[in-house]
Amino acid sequence: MAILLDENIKVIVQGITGKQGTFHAKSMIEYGTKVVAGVTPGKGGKEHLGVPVFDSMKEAVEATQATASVIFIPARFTYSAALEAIDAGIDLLTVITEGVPVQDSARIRQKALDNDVVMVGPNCPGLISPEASKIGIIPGKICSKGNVGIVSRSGTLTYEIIQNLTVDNLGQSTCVGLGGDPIKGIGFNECLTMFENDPQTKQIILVGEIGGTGEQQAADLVKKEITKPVYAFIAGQTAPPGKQMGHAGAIVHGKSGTAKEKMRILSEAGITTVKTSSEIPLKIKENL
Amino acid sequence: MAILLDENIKVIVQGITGKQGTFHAKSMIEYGTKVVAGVTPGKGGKEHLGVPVFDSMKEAVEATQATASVIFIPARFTYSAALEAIDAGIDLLTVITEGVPVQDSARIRQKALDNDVVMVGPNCPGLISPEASKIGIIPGKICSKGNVGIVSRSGTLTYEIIQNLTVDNLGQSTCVGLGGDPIKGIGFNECLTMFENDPQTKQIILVGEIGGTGEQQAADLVKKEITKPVYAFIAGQTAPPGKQMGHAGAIVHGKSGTAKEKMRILSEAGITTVKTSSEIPLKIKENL
Amino acid sequence: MLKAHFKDLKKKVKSVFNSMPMLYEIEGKQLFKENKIPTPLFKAYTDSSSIIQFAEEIGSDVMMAKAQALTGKRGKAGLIRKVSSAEAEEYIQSILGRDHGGKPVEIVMLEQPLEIEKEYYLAVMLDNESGKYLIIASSRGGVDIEEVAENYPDEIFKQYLPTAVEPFSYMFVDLGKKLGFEAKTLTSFTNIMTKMVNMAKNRDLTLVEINPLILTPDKKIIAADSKVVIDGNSDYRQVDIAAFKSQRARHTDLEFEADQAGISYVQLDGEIGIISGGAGLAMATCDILEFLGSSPANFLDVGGGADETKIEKSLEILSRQDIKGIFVNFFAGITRCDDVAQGIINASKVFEIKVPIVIRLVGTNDKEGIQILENNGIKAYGEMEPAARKIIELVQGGN
Amino acid sequence: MLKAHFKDLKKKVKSVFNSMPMLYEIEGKQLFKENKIPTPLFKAYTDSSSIIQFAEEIGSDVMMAKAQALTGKRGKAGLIRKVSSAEAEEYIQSILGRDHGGKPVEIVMLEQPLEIEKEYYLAVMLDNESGKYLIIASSRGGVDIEEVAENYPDEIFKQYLPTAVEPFSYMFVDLGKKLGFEAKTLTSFTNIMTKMVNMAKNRDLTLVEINPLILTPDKKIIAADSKVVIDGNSDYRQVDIAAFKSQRARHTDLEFEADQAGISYVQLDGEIGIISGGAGLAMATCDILEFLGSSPANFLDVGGGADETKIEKSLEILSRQDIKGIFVNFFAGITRCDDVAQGIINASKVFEIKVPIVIRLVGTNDKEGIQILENNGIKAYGEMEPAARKIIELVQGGN
Repeated sequence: MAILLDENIKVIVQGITGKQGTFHAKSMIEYGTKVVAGVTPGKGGKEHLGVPVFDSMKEAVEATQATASVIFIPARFTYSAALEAIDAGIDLLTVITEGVPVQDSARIRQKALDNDVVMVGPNCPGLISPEASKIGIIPGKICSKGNVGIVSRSGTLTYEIIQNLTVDNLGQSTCVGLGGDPIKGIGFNECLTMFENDPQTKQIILVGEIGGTGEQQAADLVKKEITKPVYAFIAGQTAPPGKQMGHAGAIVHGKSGTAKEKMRILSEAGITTVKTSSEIPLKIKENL
Repeated sequence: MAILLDENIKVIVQGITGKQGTFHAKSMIEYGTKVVAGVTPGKGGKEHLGVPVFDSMKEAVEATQATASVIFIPARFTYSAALEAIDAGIDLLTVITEGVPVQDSARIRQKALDNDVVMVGPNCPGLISPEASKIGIIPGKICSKGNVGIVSRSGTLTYEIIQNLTVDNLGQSTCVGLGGDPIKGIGFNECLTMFENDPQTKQIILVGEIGGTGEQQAADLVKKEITKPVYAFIAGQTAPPGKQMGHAGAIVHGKSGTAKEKMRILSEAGITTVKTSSEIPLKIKENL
Repeated sequence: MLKAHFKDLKKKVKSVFNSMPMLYEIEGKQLFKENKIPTPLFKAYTDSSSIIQFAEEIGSDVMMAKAQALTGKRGKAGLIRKVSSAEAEEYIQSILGRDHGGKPVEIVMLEQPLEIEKEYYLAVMLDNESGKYLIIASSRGGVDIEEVAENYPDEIFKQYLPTAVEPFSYMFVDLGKKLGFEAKTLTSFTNIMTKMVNMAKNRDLTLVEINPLILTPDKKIIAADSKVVIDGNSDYRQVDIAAFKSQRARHTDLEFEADQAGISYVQLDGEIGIISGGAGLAMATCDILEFLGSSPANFLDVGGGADETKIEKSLEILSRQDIKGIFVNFFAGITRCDDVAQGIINASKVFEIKVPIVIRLVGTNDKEGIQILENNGIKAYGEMEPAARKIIELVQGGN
Repeated sequence: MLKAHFKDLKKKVKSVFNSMPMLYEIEGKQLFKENKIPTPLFKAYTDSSSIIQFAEEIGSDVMMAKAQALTGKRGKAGLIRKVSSAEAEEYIQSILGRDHGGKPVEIVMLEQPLEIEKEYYLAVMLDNESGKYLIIASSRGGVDIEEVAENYPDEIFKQYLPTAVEPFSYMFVDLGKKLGFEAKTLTSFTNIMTKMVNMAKNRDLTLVEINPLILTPDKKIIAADSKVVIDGNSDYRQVDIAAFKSQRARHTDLEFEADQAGISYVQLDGEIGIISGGAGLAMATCDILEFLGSSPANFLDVGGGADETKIEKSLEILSRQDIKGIFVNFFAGITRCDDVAQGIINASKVFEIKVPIVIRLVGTNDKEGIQILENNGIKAYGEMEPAARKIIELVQGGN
């Protein structure tokens, strides 16, 4: 089953004719993703990578009935591209782009919520259900199909963990890279709930970072509602104390932003926390 | 019964402590309208005209459960006041203010539609159900209770017609002044439908002006759905041809904006049209 | 449906009494420039040196000279011509001051001539019925668009856009394709559309019309004309637009003076001056004079909530018009009859009212108003028709 | 719930790696002024004549002199003082150049002293969890607000506002009343709130904090301090803000240089320089060095989709740092391993890499990347931990 995407999901690539769009659309197609269309305004009617290109998302969705789109568009145009995807009736919106103004992200997020669109990102690696489909830039060859669900705030770090799992014969159900930006689409909790309800997923790995409060909320949810074993790794354990978002940030977030504090809270919620990413497969195997 | 307002409607006056607000709130109270609160930011907690004043619509609505508000606020602050009233959960919003930027009116109108608020105005005299309640500035003493419903795009002209009716012992159920601005809240058709469904109303008078297409749409509705007798008067019959809203306006409205054309279309729909306002009572009496 | 309505459009009335004033072409294009909507290079003519400068600027000896006017048909009136820089001065001098639509030409615009591959029609208007922006476009531009609407209704495309929605290029792709744009011109078009809607929103424009919008042989899209209508109610927040020269030019001097005082005043050519409150009643006042065999010398609406000063000012304006009588007709709602009466009395103390005056006064505070008039020996009427008959009788005598 | 979280806030980590830079107080107040949020009169100190001028301007011989710094506790560090115009020059010279939070004081602001009736705390932040503006306010301002939050949680008021909503005064009446404002001060407060939210929206500010917001004895509300955090991702559309002096000051020279090249680089004090891609992996790279008994000399994230140039630039930056070894650690997604490899080779041709280097290269196009390295006699690791052990071994020798 996996979550969010399976082998049938039809995907449109926004910005398919750009350098990044071309490279990663190709990689998605090679992985087996049903990339049914690309969108680049002014390039409609052409073919690119064997896929029809449209001038607008509306046309692309009408022609292909795709339900997902992935954005490879420069940051300053991402807001418009995301709104276009939502207006076109997409169900799953993945924004790979880095450097999107946070206010834009906040507004995209709100519009996605208002329209029941699942938004992943921005500044994220996307998602993959091994041997079924990938949306985004997670290197397909490090993945293998299995029953570990991964949800992560980090991109490259997730690859690290996936690879370790694959090497140790622990395949994955779905890996979701949430993105590293302060304001983003879905978070840990949405994914934890989906993994809990996904028959394929037997264990869940949560990859966090310093800052924010997503991990703490995840701890709350795990304590109350998640029955499957959860493992967690937090990056930035040795990071020096840095600037905070003023006192307002402190009032809202308290001291909960450190890796140490996050790991403590996660442990208290019954989550197995590890110090280095390579420990994860070992811990999972211990518990099998 | 009447339409839109009866003796039980609770009304808040926005801008009650201003010159216009004071004068007309007093007149509304004297007429018997249940003016339960006034709103002037910064003057909350005081009393004015024997009515409690609040700092915000939210407070006023919470304290009084009023369902209607009327705005006597300078044009540049009307947009905010109207949004405040809608946010506070009012059902009937009457905007007396003249000179509201049309884009503001368009946005208020949209927000009213989105929230199922009946908006009357801007730049309108308001409404009155004689011997029950009045909201706005229609002089109460010229009205008498009866079974003629009036809906009008003109303010002062409506008074003319009401007075003629009253003098001729033709009382009114409700008189609605829609306002003279190009973009406004409810129009002829909403009122025609309400009058059609109102047992008290036996005849309907429609007062139009040159420009716009509201009268034509009313003609369509009357032809199809209104069974009660309708009388119409159009102001501006001798007005010289003037500027039009570019060719775009012509494309949208055609030549339908002249009084002559409007009267022709209304007549064709079975509506009794008259040349001067004083003819209306005569025509009604003829048909009784 | 479109077809049925396009017979006699030339004379269509859209209220002389509206507050939706038009800009000169050159002013509209200044707004286009501010909003990065491509226009030909242009410049206001000041003197012969401006012609030389402009020829250098555009790198061509040939330029368009366009008289600026608020009424149409400039081409047919010979007010637009392609001229060489040598001819320009003489031509411009010949059209400066020439009457067009009752106004002398005061401004001439110099403009870069364009090579044309195709002409389009494009308009963004704030639509009264829907309360939304309505975009109207056609690939049959450059001609009388109303005739196109009549003869080729399927080639007029419309799109609505709520005023609260932020416009983006993607919203106009469909429209652009219907017009036949593709590839690079498609994105140029959608960008222009986005800018036009943003301009309309930010500048409180109720109409932005471009006819023709030109596609050049090198595939550039350029606004070759501009018709921009502003919202007079927004003057307080569009101060620079409200100060454009066209805003003074659209009035006679008296009209302008009235406008500055917040009075809607339009000069007509009848015999009886009127003062009224409310556009509807003021129009009905004009109408009744006509129906009873006289004619209004003006339309005058003091607006809602007028005070004594506005009444005084109105009488003062009428006193400078050549009229045979004055008909004051109020059915006061937000205005107060005592203010009206006091204004009349005040005015009569400041200057002599030389023609007969009949006053009809009803509504808010009418008792107080009538009392004020009576104290000054003036009788007020309670009904409009008898009052109208009286003033006509006074003006026309026993005829 | 609030209470539980406020013990040890001083050292709270909010990622050194974020792109949410703070402004100097004086820069924040310039934005306030632009947005008509009342501030005391203020001026940047330039030389002794500016002191005299300012004293005249404020009509007082007494003024505040405030060192501008990006870290807090200026008061305790003696960097803010009320001085007479006679004392000002000497005091300012004594603090200019003084180290505060690792940076020398470069700018001093002169400010009009205020009479205080009451102090408030006010903040508008773009809240990460909700994606909305979060307004936080308290009538216990002017002190350590986090202690207030701990000791008087009921006196901290919060209000959320969606980013897409246009703010209006009426939305802040409730909040103003909770803070105890009434009558004229209530409308002043709601106006200030409206302006603050508009400023945050229009200027892409993620935090606007005023502590204290002052009520003067004559009932004026004035922002006596400013803490403004901007969104680095919006630099392209907030060009003037991005150019503020604080934006350079928050970096060391090397950090600034890296930032200009689009590289997230933070100087640390360990022995091994790192180059990585992705904040998470870069942090994990730092972490693993620590866990294995070494220490990172920096944090360096080339960002997503880095090309050869960025890799070259990263190596060039490290070459100017005092380090014992370099650990390049990539698990490429959007970045491509061949670009990384090529960047390393290019760099090694331009300047000598004098310390041991260990490269770990996996992910997109890793075969091509490894090939490029091998062609140049460099071996690449496939896993992080062995690679980390190797570089530590090379750096620390047999120890």
